[in-house]
Amino acid sequence: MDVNGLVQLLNNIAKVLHEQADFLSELDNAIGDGDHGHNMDKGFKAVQERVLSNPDPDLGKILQKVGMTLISTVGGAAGPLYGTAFLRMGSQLAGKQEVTLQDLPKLMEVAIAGIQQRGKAVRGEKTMLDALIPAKEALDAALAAGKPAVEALSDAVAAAAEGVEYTKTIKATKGRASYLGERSIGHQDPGATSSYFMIRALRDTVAGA
Amino acid sequence: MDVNGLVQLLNNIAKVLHEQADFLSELDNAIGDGDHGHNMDKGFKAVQERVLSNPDPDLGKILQKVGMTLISTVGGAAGPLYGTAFLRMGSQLAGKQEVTLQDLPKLMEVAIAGIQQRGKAVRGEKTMLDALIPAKEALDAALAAGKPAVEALSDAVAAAAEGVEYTKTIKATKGRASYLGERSIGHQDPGATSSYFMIRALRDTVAGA
Amino acid sequence: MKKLINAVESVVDDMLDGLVAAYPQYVRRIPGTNVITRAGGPTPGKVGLVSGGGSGHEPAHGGFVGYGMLDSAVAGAVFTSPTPDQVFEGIKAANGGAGVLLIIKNYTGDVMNFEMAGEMAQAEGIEVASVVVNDDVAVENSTWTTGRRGIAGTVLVHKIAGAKAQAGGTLQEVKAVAEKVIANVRSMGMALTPCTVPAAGKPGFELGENEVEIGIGIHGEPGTHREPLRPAKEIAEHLTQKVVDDLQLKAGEEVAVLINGMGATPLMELFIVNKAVHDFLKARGIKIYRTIVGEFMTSLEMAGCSVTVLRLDDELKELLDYPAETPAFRQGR
Amino acid sequence: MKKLINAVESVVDDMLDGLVAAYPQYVRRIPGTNVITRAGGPTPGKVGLVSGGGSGHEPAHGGFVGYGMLDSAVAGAVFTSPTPDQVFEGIKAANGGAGVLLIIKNYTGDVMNFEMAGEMAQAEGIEVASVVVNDDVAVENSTWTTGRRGIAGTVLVHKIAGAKAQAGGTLQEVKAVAEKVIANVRSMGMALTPCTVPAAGKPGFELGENEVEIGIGIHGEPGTHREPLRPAKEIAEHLTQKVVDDLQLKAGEEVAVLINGMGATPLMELFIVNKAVHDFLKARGIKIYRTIVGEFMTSLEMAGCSVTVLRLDDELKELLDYPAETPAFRQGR
Ligand SMILES: Nc1ncnc2c1ncn2[C@@H]1O[C@H](COP(=O)(O)OP(=O)(O)O)[C@@H](O)[C@H]1O
Ligand SMILES: Nc1ncnc2c1ncn2[C@@H]1O[C@H](COP(=O)(O)OP(=O)(O)O)[C@@H](O)[C@H]1O
Ligand SMILES: [Mg+2]
Ligand SMILES: [Mg+2]
Ligand SMILES: [Mg+2]
Ligand SMILES: [Mg+2]
Repeated sequence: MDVNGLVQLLNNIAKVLHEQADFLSELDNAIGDGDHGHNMDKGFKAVQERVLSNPDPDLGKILQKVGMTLISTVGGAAGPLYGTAFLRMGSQLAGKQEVTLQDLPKLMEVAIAGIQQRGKAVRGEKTMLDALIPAKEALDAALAAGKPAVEALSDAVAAAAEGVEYTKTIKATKGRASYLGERSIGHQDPGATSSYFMIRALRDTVAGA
Repeated sequence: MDVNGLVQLLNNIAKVLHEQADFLSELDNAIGDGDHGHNMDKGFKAVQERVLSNPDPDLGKILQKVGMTLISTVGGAAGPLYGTAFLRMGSQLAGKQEVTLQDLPKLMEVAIAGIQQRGKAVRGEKTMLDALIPAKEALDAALAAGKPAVEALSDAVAAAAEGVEYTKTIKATKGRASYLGERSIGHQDPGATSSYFMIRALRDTVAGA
Repeated sequence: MKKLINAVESVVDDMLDGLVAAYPQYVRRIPGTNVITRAGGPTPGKVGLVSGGGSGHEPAHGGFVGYGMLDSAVAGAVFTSPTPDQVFEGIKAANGGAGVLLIIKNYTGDVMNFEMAGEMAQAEGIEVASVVVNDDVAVENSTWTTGRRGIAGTVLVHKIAGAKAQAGGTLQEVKAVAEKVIANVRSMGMALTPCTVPAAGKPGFELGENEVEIGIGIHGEPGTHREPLRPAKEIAEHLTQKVVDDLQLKAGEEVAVLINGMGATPLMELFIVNKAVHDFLKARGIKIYRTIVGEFMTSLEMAGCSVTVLRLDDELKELLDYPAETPAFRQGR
Repeated sequence: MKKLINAVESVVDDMLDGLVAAYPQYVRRIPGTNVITRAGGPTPGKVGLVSGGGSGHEPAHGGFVGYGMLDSAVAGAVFTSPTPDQVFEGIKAANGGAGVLLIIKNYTGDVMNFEMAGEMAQAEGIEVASVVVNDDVAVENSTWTTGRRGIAGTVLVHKIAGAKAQAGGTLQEVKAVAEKVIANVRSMGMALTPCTVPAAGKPGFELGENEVEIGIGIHGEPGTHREPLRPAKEIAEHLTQKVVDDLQLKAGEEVAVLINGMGATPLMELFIVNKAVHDFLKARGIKIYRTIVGEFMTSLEMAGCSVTVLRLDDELKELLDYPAETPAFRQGR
């Protein structure tokens, strides 16, 4: 994937988050403060304007700018978390003009590590990590099994979707939803859901859909 | 009229104001702040407790205490106005143990003068004066014509009633109702109405009704 | 009626006790009365300042008792003038031997009850003077009527006359400066929602979801007219225009501005109103020397605001900046 | 939604401008940002104090910028944490060379955004420390959760840490006293009515005419439970009991009390609540050294209140009494 591919991916993410903004905010309304979808939409609109309209040839720079933009526009919890994830992926890709499927596990690893460092959450606390970590594990397994790109990514998407389902069954212990205690059970986590949409957009972009 | 008579009169006034409290407050609600009836009721209840339960042999003292009690319990505009009226009548009767119909014009004169001095209103401004002044004039005329007590007092009651009717036709230029300007026309004045009830109670007491 | 109260009958009593419990360093309550007076008062040799009125206007008036403002504040029942005997107690507690000024809001009941109290005090040898505040331009004035009502501008009279008295002014001087403020202060208010007198249990008027009431007083009574809700800027401009017109303010003049909340208006909204008032005045070349934003003369839980403008000269500026230490208004001592 | 605003999009902007227009003697706005900072700041050699959070809590936080309290306050959108770049601007404006303390309310978003800003500042050579306020006992605490929320107690952290910094404390000392306050302050709130985020246009929850919500936060979210409206005394006692239990307060200890209105509560009701809180504490032999009653950490136009109790020692008492001059809190300088 080159600069054009990355720009297309980020545009696709922006598109799906825009389409799902109301849905994500509604999810957040049930167990948080109802702003997740619109905050993410605002952030990726800013990414389109500030980063994608005139992209850097350096993939690392692009991702770093995406991170900075998300951090300075999204606000709330998701802004710093996704922002940090993109910043870390940007550092990882610094100077690169091309990225391959083989680079992806490492990119996801540093992204997840960034989110965990920032948010101090682990798997099972009803956060975006419950979509991201399973997706990364599924990807690792698929690559170890020598699956082709789209198939491997589809495994990741399926694992993320399962992770989102799993968040319905658990109590939130991080983020705003944790104030609800037991009452958070039964609702799916908005951040896990937006993570799922991003991974799905990656698969769809690679599949050329 | 002796001490017992005066006590009976004041009890009768207390009774009618209690019965008419809601009505008077409703009148006040339309063009004021809706408290006239209950404020007057509260005041005359206090008169019953503090003055009438153990009356002074001196009629002047009784009326002075009534005035003081009204002043310290009624509040608003009516408290000082009626309070002053009773204080002035008390001074007029100082040392007396008996009062006759012949004393009444002078008593009304000092009462009205007190109200005017305190409230700086004249006839025709939609206040209690629009019941009291006509009543006093009717009484003067009846006494000049040599009418007997109950008949003379009935003339005063009729004049007060006419005065109340008259307040419906004019704009308030004193008191809280004056803030309504033209919108006060069509409503009868609560203070004129309570004055009418007091004069009627006097007639009824004298008539032994 | 949804209120944090214990019982309709005890609201004034509980409120006064709660005020004194909170700020014993500034105020005390005279036992057996509804009079709030200075913790250490009266101040010998200082002119005493007494104000008050019906309750329901908190922090007015008890919240303004303290250094640089009032000496006593007398509370009546909700929206009902206190009686003369209560005001008389307030006068006695404020009397430091240099005379007492009564600051009365212009309502027939208030004027008469305070004047009677003044007469009682004079009969006991206390020198008493009084001023009547009538800043509400919503109500038309004429020599033949009761005149304009007294509303939020009263607080500026407390502040400035209080400073003059604290600084050692004589009764004549304190009265004169109070009258100067009254001559130069005008206000106008509006409501987003009505309020409910506890004893009545229902609101004084009804407003539709999209209606506001313009020209309201501070006793829950309806205003001069009703209109659809407009942007804050337009509402603020309308109120300020009325006030500025009545004051005949000209470019180059200096003013103080008081943006007063009616009881339930969040500060966010008052600041938004303030911005519009400032923009309006500045565009007309009127200089804003001081601004005060907050809830000072309220009408129970009414939502809305009033705009007050006071024309200043050097004397008023100096007194406005004089230190004050009261429960509800404090500044650099 | 009935509000004195111009447009949903401009509420924060208009509010900040209105604040600065009202109190230029204390605060200014850094152009192009949502940062309120001291009019004459930064103060060379003084530790800088920075706080902030979503808007809708006015006068928090911009109203507490000034002598003896904050140096900068950073405003986010309504109920949304400000972003790190904005907080970074606030830090730079607060930096007098002696380091900067961030006072953060405990919400995941606030904590992360402020921490990131702190890292940005450190990267530029500014010494930064931070404390996280978590006074709300309505939310249960455990090492495995996000922990308690930060609510009205934050204002006492501003006051006391601000005094320490103003008095010349080092960053370590200021941080230490802020942490002492945090360890000893607890709050709990309730609502009579919900509030409406302007962008949402409808209330965060619905309450019946006779229902109140107990254990609410300051973002319009529902509380821990709902119950019928009871006398103010009972509600106040319930809140105070929870706070006192959590603090494990014992007879003979000294406290400060903050009775905070949620935005639309008239002072009359707050004073009535205060009386009940005082009676409750006194009956338990707890000494009340200072009380503050008013609207300090609000939730838009929500009606209701919170009760905050802070356990005091000599150091905290002295700092609580230290002078302050800000738009929303002033005392003897
Ligand atoms: N500590 C954390 N670690 C990882 N993810 C978190 C954490 N806290 C919250 N989140 C994620 O953030 C989402 C909420 O984001 P958002 O609504 O934008 O923030 P806020 O709660 O500040 O309004 C949650 O659904 C959750 O997935
Ligand atoms: N200046 C005045 N002179 C004579 N009567 C007056 C004057 N002002 C008001 N009143 C009378 O007082 C009545 C209102 O009394 P009340 O409701 O008890 O007082 P308030 O208006 O203070 O609530 C009016 O109906 C009117 O008759
Ligand atoms: Mg959210
Ligand atoms: Mg009345
Ligand atoms: Mg009245
Ligand atoms: Mg949020």
